[in-house]
Amino acid sequence: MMFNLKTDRSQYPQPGPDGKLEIDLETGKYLKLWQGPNHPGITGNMSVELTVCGDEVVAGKTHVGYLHRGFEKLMERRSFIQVFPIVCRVCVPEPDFNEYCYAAAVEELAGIKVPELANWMRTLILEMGRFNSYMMFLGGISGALGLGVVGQWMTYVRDLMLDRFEELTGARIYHMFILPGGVRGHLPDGFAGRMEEVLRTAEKYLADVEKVMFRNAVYKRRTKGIGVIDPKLFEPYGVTGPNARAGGVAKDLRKDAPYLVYNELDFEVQTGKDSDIHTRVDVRYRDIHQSIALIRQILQKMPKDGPVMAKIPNVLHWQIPRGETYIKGESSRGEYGYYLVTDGSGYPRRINVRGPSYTHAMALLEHLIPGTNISDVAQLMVSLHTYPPEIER
Amino acid sequence: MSFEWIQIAWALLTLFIVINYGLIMTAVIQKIGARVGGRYGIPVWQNYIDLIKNFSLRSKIHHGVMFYLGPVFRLTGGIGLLLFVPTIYGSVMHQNFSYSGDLILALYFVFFGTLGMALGAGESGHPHAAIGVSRGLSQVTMAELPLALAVYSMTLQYGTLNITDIVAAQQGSIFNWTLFTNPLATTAAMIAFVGTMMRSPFDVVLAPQEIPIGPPTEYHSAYLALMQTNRVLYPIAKTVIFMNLFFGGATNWFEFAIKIFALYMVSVVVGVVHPRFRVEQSIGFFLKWGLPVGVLSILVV
Amino acid sequence: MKHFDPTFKKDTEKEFPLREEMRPRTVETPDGQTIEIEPLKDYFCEAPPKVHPKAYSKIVEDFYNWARAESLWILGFGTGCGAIEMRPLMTPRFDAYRWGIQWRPTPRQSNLLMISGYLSIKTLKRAIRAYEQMQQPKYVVGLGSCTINGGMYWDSYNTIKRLDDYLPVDMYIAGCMPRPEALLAGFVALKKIIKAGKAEGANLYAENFAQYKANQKAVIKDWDMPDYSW
Amino acid sequence: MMKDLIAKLKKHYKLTEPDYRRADLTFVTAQKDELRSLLIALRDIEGFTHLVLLTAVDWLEEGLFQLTYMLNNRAANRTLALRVMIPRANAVGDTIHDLWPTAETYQRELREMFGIDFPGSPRVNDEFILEGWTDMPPYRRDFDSLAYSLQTYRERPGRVTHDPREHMKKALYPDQKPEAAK
Amino acid sequence: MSLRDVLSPYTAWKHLFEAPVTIKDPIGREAAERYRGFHQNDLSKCIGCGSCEDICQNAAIDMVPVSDPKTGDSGLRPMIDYGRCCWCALCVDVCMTGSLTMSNEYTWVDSDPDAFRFTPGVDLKSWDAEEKGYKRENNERRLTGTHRPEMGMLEPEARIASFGEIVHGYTRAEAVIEADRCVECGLCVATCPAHMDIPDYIRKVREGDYEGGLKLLYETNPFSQTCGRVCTHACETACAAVHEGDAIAIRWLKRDITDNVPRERYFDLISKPDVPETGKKVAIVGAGPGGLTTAFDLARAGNEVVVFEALPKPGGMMRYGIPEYRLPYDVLDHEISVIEKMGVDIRCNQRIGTDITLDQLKKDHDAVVLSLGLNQGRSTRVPGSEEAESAIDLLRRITAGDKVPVPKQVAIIGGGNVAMDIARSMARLQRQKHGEVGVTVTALEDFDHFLADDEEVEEAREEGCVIYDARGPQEIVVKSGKVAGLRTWKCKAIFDAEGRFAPKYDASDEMVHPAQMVVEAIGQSADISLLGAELTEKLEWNRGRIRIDQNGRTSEPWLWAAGDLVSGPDVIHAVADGHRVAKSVSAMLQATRETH
Repeated sequence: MMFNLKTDRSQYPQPGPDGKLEIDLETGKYLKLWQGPNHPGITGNMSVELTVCGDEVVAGKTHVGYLHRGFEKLMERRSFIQVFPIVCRVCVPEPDFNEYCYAAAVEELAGIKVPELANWMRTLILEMGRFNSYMMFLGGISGALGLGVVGQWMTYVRDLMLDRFEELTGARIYHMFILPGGVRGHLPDGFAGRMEEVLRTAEKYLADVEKVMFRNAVYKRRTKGIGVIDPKLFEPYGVTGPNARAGGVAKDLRKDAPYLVYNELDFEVQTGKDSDIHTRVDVRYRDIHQSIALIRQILQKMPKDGPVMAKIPNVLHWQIPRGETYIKGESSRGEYGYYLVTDGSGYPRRINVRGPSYTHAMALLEHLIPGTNISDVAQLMVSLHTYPPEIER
Repeated sequence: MSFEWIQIAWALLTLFIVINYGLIMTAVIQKIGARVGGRYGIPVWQNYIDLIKNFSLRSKIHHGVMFYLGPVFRLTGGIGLLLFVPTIYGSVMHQNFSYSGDLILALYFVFFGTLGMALGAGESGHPHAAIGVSRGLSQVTMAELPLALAVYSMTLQYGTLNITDIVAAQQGSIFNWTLFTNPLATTAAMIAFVGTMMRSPFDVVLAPQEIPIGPPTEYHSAYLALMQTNRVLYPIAKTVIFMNLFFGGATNWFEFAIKIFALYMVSVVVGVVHPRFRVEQSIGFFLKWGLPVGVLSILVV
Repeated sequence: MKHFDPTFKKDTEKEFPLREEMRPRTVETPDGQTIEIEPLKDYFCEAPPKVHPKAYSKIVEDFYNWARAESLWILGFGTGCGAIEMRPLMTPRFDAYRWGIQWRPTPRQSNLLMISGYLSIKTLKRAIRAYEQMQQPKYVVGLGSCTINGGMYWDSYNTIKRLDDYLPVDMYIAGCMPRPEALLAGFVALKKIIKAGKAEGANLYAENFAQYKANQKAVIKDWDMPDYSW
Repeated sequence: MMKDLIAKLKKHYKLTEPDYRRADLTFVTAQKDELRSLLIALRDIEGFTHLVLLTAVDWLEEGLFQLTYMLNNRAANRTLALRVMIPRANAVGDTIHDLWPTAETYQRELREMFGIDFPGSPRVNDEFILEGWTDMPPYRRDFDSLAYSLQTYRERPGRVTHDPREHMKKALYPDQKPEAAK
Repeated sequence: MSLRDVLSPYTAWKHLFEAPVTIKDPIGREAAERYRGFHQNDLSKCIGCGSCEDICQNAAIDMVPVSDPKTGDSGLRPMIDYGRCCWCALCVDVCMTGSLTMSNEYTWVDSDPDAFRFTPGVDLKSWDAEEKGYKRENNERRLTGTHRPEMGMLEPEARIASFGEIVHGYTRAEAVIEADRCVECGLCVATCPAHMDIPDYIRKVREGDYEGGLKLLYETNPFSQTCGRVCTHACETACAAVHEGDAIAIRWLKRDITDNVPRERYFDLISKPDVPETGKKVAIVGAGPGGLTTAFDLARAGNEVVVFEALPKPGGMMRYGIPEYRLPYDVLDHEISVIEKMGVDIRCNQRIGTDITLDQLKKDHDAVVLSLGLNQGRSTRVPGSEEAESAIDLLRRITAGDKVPVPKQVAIIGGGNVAMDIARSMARLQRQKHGEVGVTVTALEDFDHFLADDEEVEEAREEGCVIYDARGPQEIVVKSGKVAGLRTWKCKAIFDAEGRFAPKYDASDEMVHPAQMVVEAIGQSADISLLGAELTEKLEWNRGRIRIDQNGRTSEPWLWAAGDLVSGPDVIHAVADGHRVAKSVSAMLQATRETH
């Protein structure tokens, strides 16, 4: 494998031992350029402070905190059921993972066994969420490159899936459907049929995307060989999910540490080898097809009837004995996890959300940015698929 | 040709027609682009409302004289370009101020607007504007290179620098168009045309995803309205040159509308379905494809 | 819900002192001058904006208002979760462009600031800056519960509760988050009040500038921002 | 599998009795001064190469911060969480940014949100999430978010609620509660 | 770069010729059937328990008064602040009555930020009648328990064999499950005559803090052990949980506390408060729950209290009216011993008028409290009724250990709890004597309006008693000087149009219940002969009862009245009376002390 890493930074200032990079802007050679937070090219409300020399970026610093609401603090103030509505807000485009991880962590510490059907429903919702998240991603990366039309289509398809979400869960964005103890309801009548229509439409549009984006000469020029992450960096920088799979590391928690009903489903872990932007998009693109197949499988295989809620204690004064646990799952961006510590009271002692964006958009991005072209920063960020709200929570 | 005062009135009428045509046509083209995305897009009269809105804003701030002059220069570039090329061939009314050798003047106006813009935006003090300008200028300059070569090749072919004469030479049959008489030069010019129309894959200047909005970042209110006017006028004026030089010009307003629209659509057809190049990539593209074709066309002639 | 500790007092200056670089101090510039700097001071917009009167003639003003209403340019600045529902609006399903609504990437060219949900203190500062950079007349739409009375984050230490304390708001849209359809309904309602000449938030802001600034300064401690960008 | 590992580690390090939460998840408390060598041993010898997370838990009542270093062995699908207790007063941890560069971010967050210092960690004293924060680190247990919010941000006035029990008492039996008995 | 890569993107242009996928008119587009939109509240179902407010993590809900409180309805209704709401619908899920739901309406825009508050159902909105929207699945309340654990009790066969206590009481696990169901709304507190701190002591059960719970109980009720067994538990009718499932077993949980504290610990936990002696003396006539509660309170306030009881043992109707299988005597003895520990001097076999006069009491004490039970049975006055037994009298004799006649067949007139008590007591005696049960109960009311508790009726049936509803007694058939049976007619209506007691019968539907004994259990009255003619004359009366003010004070300033005499046959009412009177007496004593 050849990795074309632009690591020759000898002509630029070097960071000091404390990691601080002193750049003398007075020389006129360098220019500070801020991308964000009001910036359509980056993946949400965060900003990157770039130091550029001509078209070349010398250094980049990620600035986050624009979306900080102090979730981990707020959760400590809420009872176990009251945490449930706020967890989904941690990550806006793929909220269901928060619901699942939190619910599973509470269930584990409280010793609640979830009914079979609820697990299927949860898997279904997570896959629908993954589909949506990838749709956002495809729209984002094409938008970042100026190929607006793909963004239009993908948002449309995502919107169709949101309709299914709405029908199933009663809300478009924040579904609040996966309660500790199970899920809130059964599938509506005729859901599978309507879902099939959406999947067919999605496949139709994805075929167009294949033609317009992946077989596009300009697109290839813009993405191939750019933003390469050396697989050696995966472990030190905590790279997980599609970003790692694009570098040939076939790790997927759905396979490696199956949760919910993933071990009853057939799917393949998609990998690539070049670890550049193109491969990262491609891996996700192929993963969408896996998600579509998984949704079909789940709807086909899931039990037709049964309870969806386990018996839970009176939620108004629910106390959980002292303990700690960590629940993880493979979100569309990588390993997503909830670390829950309880102290025997009616409130969580501490909840820590481990989002993949946290490692991808901070240390890793700052490592990748120097040496890139100013035009490539946006798509590099998008290709890492980060959602700022889960960084700062 | 002699100059008559009435020509000024006729030229203003031309200007009026072209601006209105441009406002509606760009809206229609936006709608066409929206259709590809699967939606309806803006109403056709939206551009008028936007213009009125921008003129009606109550506050303006400015950053120095050049900041004022930027949009003015740019509009001047657009108007100048239009006024010094014959809009409708054979029409006394819409002949405008076409003199012998006006091709050089026209090419000068093409640059004039861009330059004015660059100066104005530089004055705004916004770092994004400055970077946008430097990146935009280098790319546009590169894109104009094949055009210059094509024009050179064509002047060699027709032996004149007068646009009216060039148009006259193409009358009679569709096969008299430069498109057919000098396809290489046309190709080179069209590459430049697509490159300068500010659309993907060569639209770095306005690329919001890379640098928020580029040079016009700071422009607002009436300044922006001026620039919007220019944004409908200038590409049409440029297209008029291309139409005159390579596609036989237009002998009436109907032909004008059709040809301009068709030519304009060329950049749209390409732009809608492509992401954008990086600056050095597009420069490389022009060097690799535009330049050889241009040179070849000269050699062939 | 846990009850709060009534003995809690904010500002524990003694135990956790302000960082050195945020304190006011005297520095020597390279060219030998000594200057006082106050990093927490807002140097950017100390000067109150001007009140801009309406057009002289009512007919002209009405005509202008019609144009302003029919050409709403939104600053593409997603301050919170609600921004995710803007995307469907820009895309085929809802296609807000049909209503003359467009997104601009720069505040100078925008007329409408959408506060899409909660505002953390850090974002509030940028939103205020963006608002002050916008040209008059300008409008603010508060989106979702968070802008009305704190919403979900009513007990957060880092988000404001009432948007109208800091910026003049013309329209609120309820929801958490509001659906695109509700947003469109909100735009239609906003258009109505613009056409009626009632959306004079910018002048309100100018008239009560001192009060708005005082409110802003009560929560934003650090006003330091790089010029022109964030 | 995890039991073997713990037994092996116990030969060289002082570890408390582990909590085998799940087959693939174990919590164990380590000594602060042994942490670094333990982490290196786990990373380089035992294959725990993936730093899942680094966070803190505030045990206010006991005057301790618990630092949780969660490591994952991807090949064996095992997660080991090391707990390290440090005193709350003068909270200082050992930086591990040279072992995992990504720890830099975690340590910046801990510095800002808990006030735990990691001397030597890059940019650890820079602002991370908060801007112009002048109060105590907000994730500390003695920081009361609601109280702070009430003291800082204005609420929309006019909200009054009634407790059903008190309301009924007021309406139905204003002062019949047997005060004398108390 | 292949030619295909250059050309393939242009295929996107085919969409130009397809119709746009845009929704033509999105404003007001209907949301999905389950969509969580704005709230709806069925005011007639809502009871204002405030569970929605408790669970709301946004503090979006305020309980605001919209009507007057009544039993089991606080009169409050949720007001929702859409400046807070996050549409999580936990309030709908937790709603105790299913009244709160959500419509699928979602559009609400306004330029006034204060407009986003409303009380669903009260402030009318366009979506009030909307059918679609979020409802709980199958209208199941899943966040809090709906059903109480079955109470363990003796099998009918076993319990009929003796007077041993029937109910086992909850196990710890059952008690926790039951206590866990409580949502702590406190609607019950107003309904309890003594206003016990029900949600608080239920929480103590949940937390396992029985001693704390006991202290809490004794703050409002010195007869907690008794009430934990035989209380009429009006609170349970007001319980929020009763609307969907079973009411919280408040009575059993109270009993759970008292059962789980060792008897000797009572004396440590309920110690006499450290107050100075007042030097005042109070006499109480009657050692029933009312009198003893008064005594308990006054003694704890530092007064010297003497209780005069005519019967040989204290307890009043608790001892002589309630059968042992419901309230074992040792429980009662223990209960009273706690009260005595406060320094109360109980003097039994002291009948006023015979052993000591009321004037004497008045002279020797600073205040006198009358707490007379309803110890005389009422008669139906139908032909032959002079041969009938009085239930209350019979029960007393059974309790006292007197020999009572136990015929093979007994007919009982009445449908209240006393009727059930005597029926079941006689059934036990019959079983002991004859080996089989032959009890017939005839009640005037039909089963829909039955006076006795459902469980009493149910248990009586299980024990072999036959119960007829809507039967009006016409004659006690006496043959050769001996009771032979009871003749009844079908009762068509009990009250006339004005609501007065005027039963109408259907003579065609006649039954004769064979019985060698007929017992009347149709109500009791007090024996007020001990007051003496002079005092009777002086006092003000109200329909046969002494008129008292709201503090329990009679028209004579030195005399108070409490218990069944003034508020009907019910332990908890008597306790409430006791507290009220004690407070009033205390206030008076305090006042006199200050003036002297």
